[in-house]
Amino acid sequence: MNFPGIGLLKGFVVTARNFLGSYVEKDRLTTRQYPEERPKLPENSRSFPFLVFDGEDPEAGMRCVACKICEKECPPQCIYIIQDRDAAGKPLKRPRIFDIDISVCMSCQICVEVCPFESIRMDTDYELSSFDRFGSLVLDKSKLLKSNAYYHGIHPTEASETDARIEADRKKKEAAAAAKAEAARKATAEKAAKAAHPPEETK
Amino acid sequence: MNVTLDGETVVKLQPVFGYLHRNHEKIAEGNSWLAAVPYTDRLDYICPLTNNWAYTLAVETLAGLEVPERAEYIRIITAELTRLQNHVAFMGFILADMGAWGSALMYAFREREKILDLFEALTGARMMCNYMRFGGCRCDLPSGWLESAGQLVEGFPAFLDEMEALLTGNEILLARLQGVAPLTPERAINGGLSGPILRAAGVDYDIRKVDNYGLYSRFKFRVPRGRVGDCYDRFMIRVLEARESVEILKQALVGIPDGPVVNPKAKQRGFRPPAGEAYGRIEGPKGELGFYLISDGSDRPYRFRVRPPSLINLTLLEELCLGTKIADVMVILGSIDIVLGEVDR
Amino acid sequence: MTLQILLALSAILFAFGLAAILSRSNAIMILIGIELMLGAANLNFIAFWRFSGNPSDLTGVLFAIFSIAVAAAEAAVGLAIIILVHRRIQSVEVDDASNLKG
Amino acid sequence: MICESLKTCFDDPGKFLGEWFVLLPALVLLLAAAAAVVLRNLIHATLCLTLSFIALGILFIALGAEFVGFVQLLVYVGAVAMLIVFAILLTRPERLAKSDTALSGLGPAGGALAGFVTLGVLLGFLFTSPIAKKSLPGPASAPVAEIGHALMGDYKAALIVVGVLLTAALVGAAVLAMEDKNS
Amino acid sequence: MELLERAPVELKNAFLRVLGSLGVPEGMLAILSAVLIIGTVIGVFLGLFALMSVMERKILARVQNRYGPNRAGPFGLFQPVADGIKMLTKEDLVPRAADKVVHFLAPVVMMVPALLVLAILPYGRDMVPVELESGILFFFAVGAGTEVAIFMAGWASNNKYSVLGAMRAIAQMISYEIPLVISAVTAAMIAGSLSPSVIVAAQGGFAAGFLPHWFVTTPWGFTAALLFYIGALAESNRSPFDLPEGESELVAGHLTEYSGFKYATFFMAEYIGMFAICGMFVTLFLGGWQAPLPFLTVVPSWIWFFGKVCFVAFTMVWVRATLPRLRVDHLLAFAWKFLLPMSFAAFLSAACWHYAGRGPAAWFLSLVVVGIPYLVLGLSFTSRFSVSRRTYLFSE
Repeated sequence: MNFPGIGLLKGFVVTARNFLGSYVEKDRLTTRQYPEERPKLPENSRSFPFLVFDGEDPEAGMRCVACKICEKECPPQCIYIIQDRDAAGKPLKRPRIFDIDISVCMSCQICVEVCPFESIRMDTDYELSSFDRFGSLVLDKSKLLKSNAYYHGIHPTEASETDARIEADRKKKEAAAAAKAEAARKATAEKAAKAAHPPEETK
Repeated sequence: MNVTLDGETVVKLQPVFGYLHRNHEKIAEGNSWLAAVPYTDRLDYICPLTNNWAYTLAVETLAGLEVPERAEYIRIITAELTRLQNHVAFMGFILADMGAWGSALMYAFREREKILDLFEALTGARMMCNYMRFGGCRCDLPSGWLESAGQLVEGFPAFLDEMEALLTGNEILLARLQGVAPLTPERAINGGLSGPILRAAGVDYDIRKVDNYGLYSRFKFRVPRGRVGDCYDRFMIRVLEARESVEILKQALVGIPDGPVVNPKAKQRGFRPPAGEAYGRIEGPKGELGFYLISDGSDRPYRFRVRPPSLINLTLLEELCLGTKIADVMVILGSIDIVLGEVDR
Repeated sequence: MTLQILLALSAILFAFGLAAILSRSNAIMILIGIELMLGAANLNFIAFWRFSGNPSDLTGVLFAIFSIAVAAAEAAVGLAIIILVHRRIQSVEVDDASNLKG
Repeated sequence: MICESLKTCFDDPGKFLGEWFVLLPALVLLLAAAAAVVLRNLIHATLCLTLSFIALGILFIALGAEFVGFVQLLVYVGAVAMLIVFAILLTRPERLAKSDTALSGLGPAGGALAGFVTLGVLLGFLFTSPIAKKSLPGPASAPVAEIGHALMGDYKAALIVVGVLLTAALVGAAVLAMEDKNS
Repeated sequence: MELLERAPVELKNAFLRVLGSLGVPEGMLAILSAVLIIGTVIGVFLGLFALMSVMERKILARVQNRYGPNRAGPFGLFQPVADGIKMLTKEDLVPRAADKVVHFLAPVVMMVPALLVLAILPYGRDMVPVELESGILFFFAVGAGTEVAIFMAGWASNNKYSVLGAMRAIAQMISYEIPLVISAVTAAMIAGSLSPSVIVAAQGGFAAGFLPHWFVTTPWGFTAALLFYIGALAESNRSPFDLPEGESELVAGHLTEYSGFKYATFFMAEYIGMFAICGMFVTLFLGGWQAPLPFLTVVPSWIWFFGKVCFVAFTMVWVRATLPRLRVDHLLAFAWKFLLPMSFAAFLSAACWHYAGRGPAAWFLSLVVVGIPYLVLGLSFTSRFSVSRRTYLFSE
C-alpha cells in the first residue's frame, strides 16, 4: 500500500519512536554527562606510555636499562634517552634522562611491544590538557615512573601476565645461574682434584 | 572545490585537495616495516582495521608468511565490523548533507559507538587501532568480547530496518537522490572506480569474491549490484552491503577456532623481508585498497605505495556533477563517500 | 473634514505620478509613476463613496477593487515588457528604445 | 480596537483626537510618494513606493472601506512591489546615476512643470465646484458580506471578465518573460 | 473555573476601574486598555518565543537520543537568557559597502508583520484583541510585509549569496502563499465569514456526544489543514523548505551579513511569525479555543488555544527533525503542480460537503471528491521516479 506520502509517515513514526524511546529505553539515550559520569574504559585501552618500577623506590626499582630499543623503534621518534654514567664515567644500566614528548607521541604502543625488559607500558589517563605547550607536555623520568601496583590497577590481566613472564625469566635465569654456578663448582672441583694428585701430564 | 555556476546549474567543477597531505609514503620509507603499521590507521581514519589488514596482507605476500586460522577469523570479524560502521556512518552523513539536521546521523553514530567500543576493548583505541602484525594480530580477544560482539550483531538487523524505514521510502529523499548523476558500467570501469560505487553502476566486482583472500571463500554471502547507478543506487548498495556484512559476522563469530593469534616464526622488530616487490589488496568499505611494496632486503621498505580508493573515486566527481543543480553537488560528493585522509595520504 | 481635502490629496498624488512619468527616463520609474496615478484614482473612488449619502451603495468600493486587480495585471505585463526590452537592447532607458525595427 | 478607534475618531470627530488623526497616513502617503519620485537610487524609490502603498491602504481603512484597504495591502505590497523589485534586479540599471536625460531635452524641470500645471488646473476646479464642499455624513462601513453579495450579484459579469483578463495578462507576462530560455 | 476563564479580561477591567476612579479621562482609558492588551499579547508571545527557542533544541535533541541544553539553569531553561545576552553583547557588524539605512530597517520591517498578525487571533471566548470582520484577509495582507523585509535584508547586505538567498526565499513564499490563502478561504467559506471568531464559533458543538465539530475532522478540512500546514512551513522558512538559509552553499541566505541584535530580531520575528501562523492554523482547523470533549469545557478556553498552538509548534519541530531539505525546482514544482490543484480540490469538496447537507453522507462525498485528485496527482508526481523498490541483482 504505497500511496504518495507513506514513506514520509514511516519516517515520522521512526523519529517519534526515538523521541519517546529516549525517555523510556535506556540503550537509546547513550549520552554520558562527562564531568559527572566518568566513562568506564575497557581493560586494555591505552593513552600514553609510562615507566614501571618494582618495589617502593622509583629510582632503584626501575626496570628500564636504557637499551634505547624503544627510542629507535618509535615511529614518530618522541622518546629521548641518555644513559646514566657513574662517577668514573662507566655507563650504568639506568637512564639518567628519559623524556617522552606526549604532544608528538601517537600512542601506537609499539614501544611496549619491542621493549625486552617489560619496563614501558601504556597508561589509561586521558585528562592531560595543560596550558603551556612545551613545559608540561614533555614528561620527564620523574613524571613517567609509576609503580607496578598502579600498573596492576589499570591493566590487571596484562600486568599479571607480565609478572608471570618476569617470574619465569627470573627463575630461568636463576636456574641457569645455579646450573652455571654448579658447573663452575664442578669444574673447580675437578681442577682441584687434578691439582691434588700430581699432574701426570701437564699439557 | 571551486564550482562555476550559471544560475543554478553547475558549469565547471574543480576539486581542490592536498590540504591533508602528511607525506605518508615518504615517512614509511624512512621507518622500519613495523613502524609503518600505526600510520596506516591514519589513512582512512573511519576504517583503520581494514587499512592495517591491507598493509599486513601486502607484507605477508612479500615475505611469504602464513597466518594462523584464528588470526584470519579475527581479521575477517574486525574487517566486517569496520565495513558495517562505515556504511552506517555513510547513511548518516548523506542525510546530514541533505539537511536533515542530523537525526539519521545521530542514530547511525549511536550504533557506530557500540562497534567502536568493541574495537577499544580489543585493540586499545577506538579508531587508531594499530592491531594487525605481520603474520596475524597483536593480541588475542579479551574474555567476553565474542559474546558482546554476538549481541551487537544480533541487534543490528533491527537497527538497519529502523534506518531503512526512516530513509528508503522517504519521498523527499527519493526526489533528491533518484536520477541524480547516473553512471554507466563502462564509464565506471574506465574511470577505475572500485567498491560500492562500481557495484551500484552494475559491475559485479568484489575483491572478496575475486581474490578470495583471507578465508572469505569459507563464508556464504551475496554481493548486491545496482541497475541505474545513480545516487539512490549508491545509497541502497551500501545499505544492502551492511546487511551482508551482518550475515558474514554471524557465521564468523560462530566458527572461530582456537589457536595462536600470530605466526610464531614471524619477526616483528628487525623484520627484513626478502628483496622483491608485492601488491596486496583488499575490498575496503570505500573500494579496492591496495599496498604496493618494494623491499631491497633492508629493514626499511624501498618503496611504499598506497592505492587510495577515495582519491580514484573522486576523479569522476566533475563529470558526475556537470549540469546538475548546486544542491545536487553536495549529494553526489556525499554518495561517493570519500575520506580526505585517504585522498591526500 | 470635507471632501475637498481628500480630493486635493489625490490630485497631488496624481501630479506626483505625472511628474515621475514625464521627468524620468528609466522605464521602471515610469511604471512607478503609473502605480501612483492608479493609487490616486482609487483614493478618489473611496472618497466619493465615503462622502456619498448612502454607504450601502457599494459601486465606489467595487470599482476600487476591480481597479486594483486590473492595475496588478497591468504592472505584471508592463514589467514583462521592460524585461524583454532590456534583454533586447541591454538597457531600460526609454530613449534608447528608439529604433522601430527593434 | 485599533480599527475601531480609527473609525470612531473619524465618525464623530469631536470625541477623540479629531478627524485630523486620519491625515497622519495621508501625510506619510504624500512624503513617501514624493520620495519615490525624487530619489535617485531605484531601490530606495521602490521601497518608498511600498511605504506609500501601505499608507494608502491604511487611509482606505480609516475611510471605512476595510476590505479595499486590506486588498490594497495584499496586492500592492505583496505582489506589485515584489514585481518591481524583481524587475530592477533583473535589469540591473547600474548606469542610473548617469545624467537622467528627460524627454525632449526639457530635463526633470519639464516633468515637474507639467505636474504643477495639471495640479493647478485640478485644484482650481476643486475649489470652485460646489459638490466638493460636502461635509462628512454619518459613519459608513463596507461590510465584507455586502461586498461579496454585490460581487456575486449584479457585478457577476464584471467579476468573470476581470478573472479572464487577469489570467490572460499573467499568462502573457509569463510567456513574454520566459522568452529567454530557448533563444 | 468560571473566574479563571474570564481572568485576563476581568483583571484588565479591574485595573482600568481603579485608574478611572483616580480621575483618568475617559478617552485616555480607552487608549490605556488597548496598550494593556497589546502589552500582554506581545509579552505572552515573547515568553513563548523564549520557551520555544530552548524547547526546539531539547525536542530536536531528544529525537536524536541526546539531552539538549541542560547546563544553563534547571533543565536548560535559562538558555534563552544566555542566548539573549550573547546576542546583545555580540558586535553588530555592518558591511562597509552595505546600504546602511536599508540594512538597519530590514529587521524592523520583518518584526512589524510578525507582531501585527497577533492582533486578530481569538485567544479565548470573546478575548480577541481586534475584532475585525475580515481578519483572515488582514492576516495575509500584513503577512506580505515579510517578503519586503527579506528582500531589503538580502539587497542591503551587498553580498551575492544573500541576494541569491533572498530571491529564493521570496520565490518560495510567493509560490506557497496561494495554496495557503485558498485553504484558509475554504474554512472561511464553510464558516460563512472572514472573521476568525465566527470561524471558531462555527466549529463549536459536538457531533454524537464526543466528536468535536472541528473542521479538521471532515475530509476536506483535513486536506485543507494539511495544505495550510505545508504552506505555513514554507511561509516561515522552516524544515523541509528552509532553503534560503539552510543550504550548505548559501551560507546563511539573506541573514549572512547580520550579527548581534539584528540577527536576534530576525530570529525572533521568524519564531513569532511561526507562532502566529500556528495560531491561525489552530483557529481555522483545530477549533480555536473549543474544547475537544464536552466535559472538558470546564478548562478555560485560552488554555486550549495555547495548548493547541504549542502542539502544532511541536509538530513543526518534529517535521524539522525528520525530513531532509527539498531542492529548489522540486520545491516550486511541488507548490505549483501539487499543492495548487489540491487546494482547488479541497475547496470543491468543501462545497460538495456543504451542499450535501453536512451529514455522514456528505462526509463520504467530500472524501471521494478530495481523495481522487490526491491519488491521481500523487501518483503522477511520484511516478516520475520509480518509487517501486529498485530490484538489485545478487551474485553468490
